[in-house]
Formats: sequence, C-alpha cells, structure tokens
Amino acid sequence: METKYISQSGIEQWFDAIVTSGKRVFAPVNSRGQVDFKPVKKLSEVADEYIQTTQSIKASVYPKAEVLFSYEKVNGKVNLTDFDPESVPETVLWKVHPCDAAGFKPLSAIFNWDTTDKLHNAHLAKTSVISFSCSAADESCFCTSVNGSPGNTAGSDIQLTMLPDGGAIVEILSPKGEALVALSPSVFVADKGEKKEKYLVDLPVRFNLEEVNAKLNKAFNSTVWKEQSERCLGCGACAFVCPTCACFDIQEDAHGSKGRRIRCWDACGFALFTLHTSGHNPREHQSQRWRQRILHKFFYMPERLSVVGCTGCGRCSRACPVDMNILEHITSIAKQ
Amino acid sequence: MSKIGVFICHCGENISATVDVERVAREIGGMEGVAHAIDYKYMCSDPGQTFIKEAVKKYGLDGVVVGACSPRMHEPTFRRACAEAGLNPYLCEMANLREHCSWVHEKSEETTEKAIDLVKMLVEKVKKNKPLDSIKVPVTKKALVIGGGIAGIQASLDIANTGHKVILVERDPSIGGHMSQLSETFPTLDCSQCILTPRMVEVAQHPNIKLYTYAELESLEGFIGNFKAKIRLKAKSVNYSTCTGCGACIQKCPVKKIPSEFNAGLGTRTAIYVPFPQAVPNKPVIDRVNCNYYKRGACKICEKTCQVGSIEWDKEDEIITEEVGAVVLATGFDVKGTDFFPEYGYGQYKDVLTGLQFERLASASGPTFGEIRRPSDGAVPKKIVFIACAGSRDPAKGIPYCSKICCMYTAKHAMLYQHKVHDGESTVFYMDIRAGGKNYEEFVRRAIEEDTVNYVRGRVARVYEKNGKLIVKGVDTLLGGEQVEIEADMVVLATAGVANCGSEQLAQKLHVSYDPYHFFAEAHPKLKPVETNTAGIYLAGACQAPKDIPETVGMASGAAVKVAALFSNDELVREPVVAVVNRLAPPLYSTCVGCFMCETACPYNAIEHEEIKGRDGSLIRNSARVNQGLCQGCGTCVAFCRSKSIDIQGYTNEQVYAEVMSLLND
Amino acid sequence: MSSNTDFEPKIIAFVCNWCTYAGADLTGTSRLKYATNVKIVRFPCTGRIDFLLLLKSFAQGADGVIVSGCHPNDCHYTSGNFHARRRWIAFRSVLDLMGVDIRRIQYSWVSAAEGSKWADLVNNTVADIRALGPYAEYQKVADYLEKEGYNEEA
Amino acid sequence: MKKLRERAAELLSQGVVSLVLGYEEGTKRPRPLFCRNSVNAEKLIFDSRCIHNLAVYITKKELVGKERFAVTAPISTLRSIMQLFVENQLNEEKLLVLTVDLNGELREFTTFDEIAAYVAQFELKRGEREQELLSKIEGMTREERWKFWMEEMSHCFKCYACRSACPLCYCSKCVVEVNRPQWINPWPAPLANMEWHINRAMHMVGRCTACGACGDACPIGIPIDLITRKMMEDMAPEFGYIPGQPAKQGNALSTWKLDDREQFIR
Amino acid sequence: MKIGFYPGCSLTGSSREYNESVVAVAKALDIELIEINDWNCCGATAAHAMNEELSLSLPARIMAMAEKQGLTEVVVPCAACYNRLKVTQHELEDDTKRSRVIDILKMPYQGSSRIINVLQLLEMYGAENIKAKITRPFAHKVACYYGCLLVRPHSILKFDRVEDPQSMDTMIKMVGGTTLDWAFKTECCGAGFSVSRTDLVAKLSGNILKDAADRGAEALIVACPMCQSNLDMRRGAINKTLETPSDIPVIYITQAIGLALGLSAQELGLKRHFVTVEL
Repeated sequence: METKYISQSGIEQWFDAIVTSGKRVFAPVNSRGQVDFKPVKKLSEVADEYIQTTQSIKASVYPKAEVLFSYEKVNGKVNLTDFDPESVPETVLWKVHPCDAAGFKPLSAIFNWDTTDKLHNAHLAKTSVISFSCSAADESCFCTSVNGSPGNTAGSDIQLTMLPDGGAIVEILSPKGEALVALSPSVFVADKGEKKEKYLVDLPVRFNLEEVNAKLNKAFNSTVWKEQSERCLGCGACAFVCPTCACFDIQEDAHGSKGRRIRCWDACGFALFTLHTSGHNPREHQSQRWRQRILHKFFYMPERLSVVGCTGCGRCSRACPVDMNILEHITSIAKQ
Repeated sequence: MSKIGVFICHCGENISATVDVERVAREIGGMEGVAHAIDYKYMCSDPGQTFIKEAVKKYGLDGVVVGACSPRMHEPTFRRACAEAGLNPYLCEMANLREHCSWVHEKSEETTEKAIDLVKMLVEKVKKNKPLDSIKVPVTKKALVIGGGIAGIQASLDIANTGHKVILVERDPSIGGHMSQLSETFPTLDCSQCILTPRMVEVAQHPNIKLYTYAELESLEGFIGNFKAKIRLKAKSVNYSTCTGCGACIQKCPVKKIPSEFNAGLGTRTAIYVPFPQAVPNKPVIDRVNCNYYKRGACKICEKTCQVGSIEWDKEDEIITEEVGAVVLATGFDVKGTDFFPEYGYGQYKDVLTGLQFERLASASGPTFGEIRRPSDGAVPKKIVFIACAGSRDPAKGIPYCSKICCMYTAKHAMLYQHKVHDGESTVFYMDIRAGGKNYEEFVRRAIEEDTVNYVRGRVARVYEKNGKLIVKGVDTLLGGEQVEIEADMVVLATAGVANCGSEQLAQKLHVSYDPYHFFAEAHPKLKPVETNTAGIYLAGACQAPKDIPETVGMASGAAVKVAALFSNDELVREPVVAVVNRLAPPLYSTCVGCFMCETACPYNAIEHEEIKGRDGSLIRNSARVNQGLCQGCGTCVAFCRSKSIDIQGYTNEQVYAEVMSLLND
Repeated sequence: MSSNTDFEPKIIAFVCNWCTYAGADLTGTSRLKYATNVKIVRFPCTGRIDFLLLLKSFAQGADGVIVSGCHPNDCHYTSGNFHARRRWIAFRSVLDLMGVDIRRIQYSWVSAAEGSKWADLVNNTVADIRALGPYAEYQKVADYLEKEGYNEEA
Repeated sequence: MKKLRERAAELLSQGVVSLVLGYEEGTKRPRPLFCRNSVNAEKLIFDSRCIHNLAVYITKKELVGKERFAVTAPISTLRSIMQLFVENQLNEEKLLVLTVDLNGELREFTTFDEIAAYVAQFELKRGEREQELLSKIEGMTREERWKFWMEEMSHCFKCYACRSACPLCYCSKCVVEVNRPQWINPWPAPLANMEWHINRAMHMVGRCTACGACGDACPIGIPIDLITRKMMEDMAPEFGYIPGQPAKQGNALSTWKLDDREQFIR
Repeated sequence: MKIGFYPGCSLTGSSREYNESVVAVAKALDIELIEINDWNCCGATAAHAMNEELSLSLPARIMAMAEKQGLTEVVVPCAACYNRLKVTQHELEDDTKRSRVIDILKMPYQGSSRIINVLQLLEMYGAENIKAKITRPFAHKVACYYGCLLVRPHSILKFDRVEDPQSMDTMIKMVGGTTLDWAFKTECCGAGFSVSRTDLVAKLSGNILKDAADRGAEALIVACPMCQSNLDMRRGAINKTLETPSDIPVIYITQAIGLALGLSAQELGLKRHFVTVEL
C-alpha cells in the first residue's frame, strides 16, 4: 500500500499506456442519454458529469449470458468443450465508484460459498479495478449506511482521488495495482501530503445497519412487505443494475446434434424464478419476492456469508419504473 | 428415447428412379431415436404394409414415418396399418417423397439429400406426436339437395328411397332443369319430357322429400353430419296452399311479351307464370321485375281473376333454417349465348341459334310446336348449318375444355331436322366427332349415312347475313383445305357448356373448391368423383363438368349412395385434428387468460367460454374452451393466441417447431 | 443485384394442406421440375402459421421463406387465409421497421389446381434469394451472446 | 385535486370501494399509491406529472381484490382501460374510474361507453420525443434500421420491465416463458432480444394504445415504445381503426376485411 | 388542345391526301398536332417478322422521342404504324425486353405516351366540336371498312369490337351519313400481298367492293393507307375480277368529316384519288 501523486497530464499518459498494453479498458461513457461502462480507447471518451452509471460494473465483468460448455455429437460420440478461463481477456475498469468495487466482495462470497465458481473467479482474476473516490452524491446514494464510504478502497486495485489541479492522489492497493502503475512508472511522483478526506462528498448515515438487521430478524411475517411491494411491477430492473445481485438461470441452447449450456442473469423478483414444475410456487406473490430481496441482502447474507449484500449505490431506486426506493423502504423498516 | 420406424417406398420406380432410396433408409437409420429403417418396392402393397405391422410389434415402435407418396393419397392406408398393429394411428406420418421430390427433381445428389431432409423432418415431428382418439359426432339424417334438374331429382329420389329425409331446393319456379327443355334425347330419340315428368311428379309426391322451389341457399354453417342451412324462399306472391293452379291469372295477365326462359328466349311468357305446362309444382309465381303492379303500382288483374284469393302482394322473402347432415350439389350448367361469338354476329342474327334454342324449336311443346321455323320470318329453313365446338376447345375464347355433349346433340339436331324437313340440307362443321358411349358412334353414323347429314371437318370463320341468307364461310380441311361458303337459312351453334351463373359464390358459401372455369371440384379426379374437398358435400351432374344425361343420373345415384352410407351410422368418426385450450394443475388451471380474441378469429364459432371455479365455487378464471364438434382444425386460433394456450392436435406447436428445426439444424 | 451462382439458398415453405400442398402435389403429378432448395412444411391452413416460426427459420439459417395458401375466398376453412393475410401485413410492417429484410419472405396464393404456379413460385423465389445472397446479416448474430461480437464483424 | 381527495375519502369511508388506485409524491416524480383508507386519501395527487399507467394493476386480482375499487386515470390510462374492457379483462360492476378533466372537474365513469365518449375528444398525437426519434428512424435505410435496432437491442438485459409496465401484458404465462417449444431464447443476447421485441410488437398490433409505459420503464432507455406506437400508427389506416380509440370490434388480427391489402402476395 | 403526331412514311408519300385531311380536320377542330422530332420508320415492313429486336427498337425510338418532347398522347393515323407502336408498347411491358431495347436505343423509354388512332382522336377531342361545326351534312350511304390492323389483336389494342367495329360508323352517322350493316368490315384486303401477289389483292379487295356495291354503298370509308391504296389504286385490276366493274370511291374518314365541316376538296386531297370522288 503506497500513496502517490499523479498530474493531469500524467493521468493521460498512464491511461494511454494501459490502453497500449493491450488490455481491454472499460470506463463510463455517455451515450444514448445514459452513462454506462463501455470499452474505450481514449481518455476523452470517458464521461465527466454524472452521479452514477445506469448499470454496475457487474455488466462489464460478467457477461449477461455466458457459455458454460458446448457439445457436439459426432457418430454417437459426444465432444465436450468446457469453459476456458484463459479465454477471458485482461480487463481494466477505469473510474469505478467505490460502491461498485465494494460489490466484488459479496459477489465472491456468493459464487464461492460452497463450491468455487470457475467462471466468476476467472473473470475476477482477469479484472483490475481503478476506482475514483466520490466527490458528489445524490438522494439515492447511501454507501455510508452500509459500511461503505465515498473513499472506500475495498475491491479496488488502485483508487484515485481527484484534486482541483486536475491531478490526483493515487492509492496503490494491490499487486494488480502495482502492475498497472508499472506500465508508466514515471508519471507517479511522491505524495504531496494532501488529505483525501477533504475531497470526498459528505454523505450522512441514513440508517443503522445493526438496527435494521435486528428488525429484519423478526420481520418475516410482517405486513410491511405487502405494503411496500404493492406498486412493485415484478420486473428485474433492480436486480440487473445491482452490483451484488447474482441470481442466474441455466438454459440449454440445443440444435440437433450440437448445443451449449448457457448461464444467464435472472432475478428473484420474477414470478417464474421459484416456480416449480408442479405448478406450486413458494414465492407466489410479489410481496414474498420483495421480502426475499431485502432479507437476502440485509439479513441472510450478513448472517451466512458475513457480508452485507448492498453497497448503497442506489441504482435499484433510480432504475425502478415505479420508484421502489430502497433507502426509503429500509429506513422505514428501521424506524418501525 | 423414441423408437421410430421409417419405411421408404420405391413406388415401383417412381421414387427410386431419382432418389437413392437405400441411402435415405441408411442415413435415417442412423438418426437419434430411429429404431428401424428399411426401403421396399411398394410400401402400400399388402407385403409392404405387413412390414410395417411386423416392425411395430417386433421393435415396439412408438412412431412410424412412411416416406412414399403424398399423405393426401395414402395417409389413411398407413395409419390403418399401424392401428391394426396396435399403434395409435396418429403416431404415423408420411413424408412426401414422390409428388414433392422424386417427380419434381432430376436424379441427383441434391434430390436424395432433399428426400433425407423430408423424412428427417417427419421423424422429428413424429417424436412429438401424441396418441389421439377419433372424435365422434352425431349425424343429422336429412340431406339437402341443391338444384332440381335431373341430377337433383335423381339424387333426391334415391336418398328418399333409402328412407331418409331430403330437402330439395330449386332456384326456378319449377324443377326439371335443362332436361325438361330438351326435345328428344340421344341416342334413342325418346322424348325427354316423357321420361322426365314422371320423376318430377314422384319428387313432388314423395313423403320423404320436402321441395322448395323458387328458393336459394343463403348460407351453410357447420360440418359433416351437422350442417345448418339457411334457405331463402323467394316471394312467389301466390299462396300455394290455396292456389288451385287453374291458370286463369296467366290467361288474363296483360304483360305478355317477356322472353320465356324455358323457351330459351324464343317464346314469350306473362308476368304471372308457370314456366311450362308440365311444371312441378304447377302453380304460378309473379315475376316482380316485369309485373305492372310492382313496376307501376297498378294493375292487379290477376287478383281480380283469382277465385280463391291466392295473390299475396306484400309477401316477402322468407328465410328458413334446416338442419341437415349432408349436401348434394346439383346446380347444373349453362350454355354460352350466341352473343359470345363476334364472328357469328354477336348474337344479332335472329336465325343464328344455340343448340338449346334449337331444342325448343324441335320440341313439340316449344314455340313452334315442333316445327323447325326461322325465328326471323317463320320460314322453314331449307339449308341449315350446325357449328360444333362453338367456344369449346378454344383457348382463345377462354374455354379450352371439351363440352362433351355437343357432338352427340349436334348429330341429334341434324337428324331431327332431316326428319322434319325432308327436302332440307344440313351441314355440320366439326373438329372431331367424340362419340364415346353406348350406341353413340352408331347414332352419329346413322345421321351421316341414313339421314345424309353433310359432315364437314373444319371450322367456320365467319357468318354474315346477306340478302336474307346467312353466309357461312368455313373450310373443309379434309378436302385440301378448300374454302367452303354456304348460304344457309339457319345456323345452330353448339355453344360451350359453362358453369352455372353464381356457382362461384355458391362454392364460397359452401367452402367447396372449384376449378378455373368455376365448375365445382371433385375431391379426386378418379377415385372421389362425387365427393368435394369438404366432407359431407357431394356433387351430382354438370355442376362438376359438362356431362350427358346417363352420366348425370349415374353420378347423382353415386352421390346418393355416399349420403346413404353416411346416414347409415348414428355417429360419425372424425379426425381428431382439432384445437385444444390447455388445462394445467392449480394454481394456474390454464394459461388462457380469457381475452377471447380467438372467439372473433374462429370461422366456426367453436370457441366457448368456460368458468373455472375453485372448490368453494368461486370463480378462478374465465377461459376459452373449444367445442370439438364445431372445430374444423384450421388452427387460426393457435397462431393467434399470444400466450400459446391453444394448440392444435396433429399440428402442435412442438410438432411444427421440431419439423422446421430439423430442416435447419445440421 | 449480383447473382451468386455458387450459393444454394436454404428455403422453407410453409403451406396449407388444402390448396398449396395439393397444388405442389399436382406439380408432382404433372412432372414439372423445380429447384431442390425448397422444403415444404405442411400446415392445415395459412391461418395456423405462426410468425415466430418465420423468425426462428431465419435465426436457424434459412435464407428465405415461402408462405403460401389458398386464394382469397377459396380457404378450406373459409377465412384462415384472410386472417393470415392480416397477420402478414402487420408482420411485414414490424419486420421492416426493425430492419429485417422482408424481401426474403415470399407470400403467395397457390391453389390446388396451380401446379405450374407452384413450380414457378419455387424457381422464382430460389432465383430471388440467390440474387440476395445468404442472409448472413441475420444468421451471424443468431449465436452471439454479447454485443461485441457483432460490432467487430460489422 | 382537492375534489379528488374528498371524493376518494368519501368512497373509501362509505365503503363504496375498498381501494383507490392513485398517485402520490415520489422521490423524483409522482408514483403509484394504493390508497385503502380515507386518511391516506390526503396523499393523493393528480396532475400532468402523473404518467404511470395504473391500468397495469387492475388486472391483478391479488392487488385489487374482489371488491369494487376505483382508479384515477389520465387519458392514456383510460385508453388502456378501454382496451382491457374489449379483451374481457374487466368487470364494469367492480371498477370505478376517476379522472380530472381539462376544466379541473372530477369525472367518474363506470362503463366502457362512458369512457369511450370522453376519450373520443382527445386525439392521439406524437410528442416531441416520439416525433424526433421516429422521423430519424423513418429516414433510415433498411440496413441502417437493422443496425440501429441491433445496437439498441444489444443493451437489453431482459429485465422485462417493458412487459411488467404494460397494462396489456396481463398473460399469466408469457410466451417467453413457454418452453415447449422454446419460441424465444430466454437469455439476453442481441437476436434473442430482437425476437422478444418483434414478438411484443406483434402481440400489440391493434391493441397498443401508445401510453408509453414500456419505454418509460426501460431502465436502459431503449425506445421500445416507438415500435408498438409506430405499428399502431401504421396499422390503423390499414385495418380501419382510430389510434387510441379501442372499439369493441375484435382485435385487428382476429378480424379481417375482404379487401385487405395483398400486393405483396405473389 | 395540343397532341403529338406521328405521320409515318405512307402519309408523306402514297397517302398524302390522308395527311392533308388529318391536318386540315385537326385544324378545323382547334387541335394542334405536334410532329415528333426526327421520327423514323415504324418497322411495319418485313422487319417485324425478321428481327424481333429491330421490330421493337424502331417503334420504341419513336415513342422515346415523343417522351423526350413531353408528348403524353400521340396520334398515329396510319393503321400499320398505330399497330406497331401499340404492339411494341405492350411487348415492352416485359422488363427484360424493355431493358434490352433501352440498351439498343441508348435513350430512356418509359412507355408512358398514350398511342391513339385517328378515330380515337376524333372521338375524344372532336365529337362535340364536329357536331357544332357541321356546315354540309355528309348525306351519303357508305360502307365503313376497318381492315385488320386497327382492331387486331384485340387483346393488345383493346379498340372497338373485333369482328364488327362501330367507331367509324358512329362518326359517319354523326356527320349525317348512313352506314351499311355489311359483312366485310374487317375482311382482308390483301394488304400483305400488295406487291408480291397483286392477283390476290385484286380478288380479296374485289370481294369487299362487291359486297359494298351489292348493298348500295356510295363510297367506302377507310382509316388505313394500305386499305385505301389497295381498294383505290388497284381498281383496274379489281374490276377485271368483278362481273360488274365498280366505281365506288374510297375515301378516308378524315376526308368525309372534312367535307361535312365544309372544307374544300382541295384542302382534303380529294383530287389525288384514282377513282374519282364526287361527293
């Protein structure tokens, strides 16, 4: 762990060096009226004025649909082609928010809970995260309430804190980070002693996580779920933009004698998610599915995996077509 | 894993000449789920069918694909064979290797590969087939016969004599049709009316026949065994229950100059009329188009003369509904008028007649009481020319077919003329003489040899009038192509027989197919000549194609037998190709959400509403349900259903999807 | 249009049982010849033909599709072809809006008596599709799971 | 608005209805409110910002219950309600529709015909956004349209917010969930997404009332509402219906006319 | 009223009187005829039997020139020319043939000009005018002779009744004449053999003249230069085949109408005939 300073032109040089190294670089880009992570080649493509990207970096690290294996039957014999971790390209994520970077911990906790997930780990291994601490937030942000902060370095390989001169404080947090620095070592100079905290947005804590946890412990049969979820349409928007949601579906893409097995994103909010073949559905109503979503993130995960399933990025609130504001709902549970 | 048996037919050499059938069997044999695949010279033969039956038992097949001819030909054959071997017949499908492959392609690699694809497609389909049970529907044992000519009369009498009820509908005020207009009939020269009228009377008096004259079919709904016919009874303006048929009104009717339809325009009739003296029923109707009262609001002379007060001025058309189990179409034909022929004067020469008009001239009941006289001046023609194939066999005129009856009746006409005008001279221009039929050739020879009719093989280019004569310019192709010019007194055109007017509309009402000339189409040109493509609707007589009286009567009796056979069962077994709305376990019960858009899409009103209720009797959901009796299996609802809640047995989503995918997946 | 002589288009024909299937039977009994590229799938009626089947056909590698049934007023089921006609009007419009190449779908009415029309239809459609070339634009995206793939090739 | 609150409170307290579906202030804009008692009626608002199509809730029995309920409905919602009537999804006896007309007067409807008479005075027009985007799309070549939509579709992750937000997507099992056969590939991928949206457009032919709820719900901003809107506009003259005026004459695709266009049929 | 005009070779040579009468009548009816620039042969020679491309290209060029001039309607008095132009227009509805011909012409051709004969011109644009301007009713009993090229093949020309055309009869009746109902309206005059087998021409034309004479015609009215020349110029030879020689004059429909409109024999070219015209 080392802290350095980089000038505005230094950032530009370094960025070019990363791109020329052949790694894929994803950064927030403003297009189609939305800011989202996209492959970029130039620093000028990177978006400036925005609070949050629509989708989390999950969308850049994990494909929405991914081939687990493929097969072909030739003369009665099956040839199987398994997932190849080496096929995953080296990827650098530029300008990640701390709340996004923090999402890798809960994701890893889920994917490696009982068995280790080859695909997840391959993607993670090939990904380097350069986060930027936050100097702005909006009414949906609440990282400080879920053990995070605008300058949280968890999950980051390097964190930059932008300074008024256009330069930045560089925190080098991991060997992967060091490797990135090594691509253009000359632009990193000695730390000027600026305090990082001075440049972070002030985001008050909105609820007490332990209090919420304690309330949720007794809330399974509460009427709050029905009340809160009435307007929920049961779409999967919240889950798909969430940095920690990990539900997936397994599908077969079979064509005659060949085919492949595909893992694709799913959402616990879908009615079909828990539908049994018999027709029985243990989570038949939207209120039950809403309860699952909240309990899973704020109760089951802390209890079983020792990690909160929410990083406070606020994307679900922003994406929801009917304003299912998670902060508002959690706050109201905490106050009950 | 499925156990499909595949049987590839050589069809003699019809398939094997262009398709490598052994390779087809070999490659299909290697397919997933195919337990047995062979090829054989004639799969439809007894030994061929035995192969299938034995294989079903030996390999425990749960599906059979026969790669042979069109399923439209032999599907029932092979399904029956499967059923006899204990396999549900609907687990048998046919790949069309003959009509769709071997006959339409040259021998090549591609042709064999296409054949393999076609079989593969059906193998994949059959894997998704489900055993189905035939559907049983009750049969209404009453027949509807449309058309009261000799075909309709014969069919009605034959059906009625088997003890079943018949509704006979005739468009004109009397039954009898064209046959009643004929003078004598070939090849015996017996009087047409003499042999027909007893039949007409029999129809009128038969307890099993209900006769509606001056009536037309309005609509037909339903299906075999269960039709609902709406019949329009046109207002006759005469109350038949009180009318005595005395004819006084006809005598007094002041409108006397209406061209008589019965006399093919050569005579006249009144506005209140009976078409001909022997009409059945022999009671008049008022022709409202020509009646003074209906035209101008005054007259009513007939009402004054009617002693029993039978005239009903305000009578309106009435529409009645009859439930019937079968329909016989016997709507007959029409002949082209002389105005169809510009080269013969556009119909403006009074002495150029159609064959039908000549029949009326020759008929004892005709306008000249059987004397051959010119319509223009009443003179007896001394020279007469008959032109055969007027319109027929002439693609330029849009009638490439042979009208079949003209050769014979032209010979008859010439003969009748010679018998009536002893010093007359008759000439027949012909293309060929087609006299196939019992005693037909002899009849023509008699005309030529005994009655000295002058037969000239050649066509007539033009007929024109000069100095009161009709100049016929033709050619004699047998004598060196000499041009022939005859100054005739009368010319008779054997004009083409064509479909009756309105036949196209009628076919559409009944959903039967018709050929390009609007004649109704039989289900199979050889093996199903009296059936139509619509089950329960049969054909009799010239509505299918021009034909003579013996043939018409034979066909009518054939249709009657088909009806009688249908009526011999109380229930009818139908193919289970019908739509079904899914029913599932609770809590869904069905994926149908009851938008009932299928209801508007269904051409047969087969969609019903069903309330699905819980144990406590509370309504869970409204769902659609298909009435299997009404459903005809078109599947329009299936393609329309957004949630895929309806499927059609025999062509399920899974089946057709598997077929398409098999063609594309390598 | 350039003609692509080496290319053998894959064409699927969706036809109704009563008119076009029977018409194609007549082509056979009349011994008229046509290209082997077209394979017929039998349906009871054009009304039964699901638009999704057409989409799936293209996705699975068909270069062209023929949809054919009874002439107006000749439908064995009275109005299945009228329903189908409406469906195709709408479907063509959606496809065109989305940029799908609707020239690759050939609609036709072929009656049971039009054996020669069927042969002509097949031959003309094969020639038309051959001229258009393979429907690579559609087929290549069929397997893609992510967007990058098609962007790179495009 | 005051009248609306008073009337809602009255309806609830008198037990005329058990629920008033309306709008309340939300985080950034109004959001749906399930108002089940007269106290909550104070939260009700109704103004031009209220654009959620509440008709989406009225086919959900578990939400609206078996008793009579009321729904506040701007024009676009009224149109959806009409279409739901046409599709046999509503019961006139159980539904009370409230709206505020141009003069600020509270209006109440119970039948299809009443709504139809009211809605008839409003013509369905393209807004600025629709006009701009649609003229852009209309100006493209076929290949450009394909590229445009494939690019858009590549962003879709199949959250089905479009389906969930649409009042007319009330099937208990959507065609994408039917897997025998699997008509539409369930994973998000450019063509699988395209197939879903083509399918959605086909299912909406003659039904879509252009409320825009699907486009509004899309979290990644794909202008999917334009597909169904454009279809509605193009098919209206073709099949003889008035856009935004559902009529009880059967669906455009379940009916037909003898003289429907067929130049494209060889 | 302006209208395109294609005279063709006959009207500038053997049938000058036809040209003169067409122009005179058009002028009298306030119809302005605009001759197609640089027009060429219509191919009504042996060309159309020998070389299909040439037979289509020649008329196509004429019509292409007319299109270039912006003439949407072109009157073609000569029946042979009229026939060639109409048939070509029909043939070139076929895309392959059209693009081949355009290749040959190196000129755009759309086939958009409407080709009409003199009878159509008079019927469409002159009928009312003629009625109003009659100064000397054409009070003669005449036989209207149409020949073959004006009405055949009917499927392409779609003009008048094929075996018993009426349009000239109507026109004559309009200017005060009576017409014969006779049988030879469209019989062959022998045109095809007018050079090679004049004996056949004499026989066939003789049949026509005889029937007209038998039925008391004062004149034959024609609208085709070929018919006119066969019936008029070959009269000597014809008369040798007839029992009773005939001196019935053969005049163009435009001449008949011109007379009714009060135009002089000079203006109408009536002095150019072989058989003296005294009407």
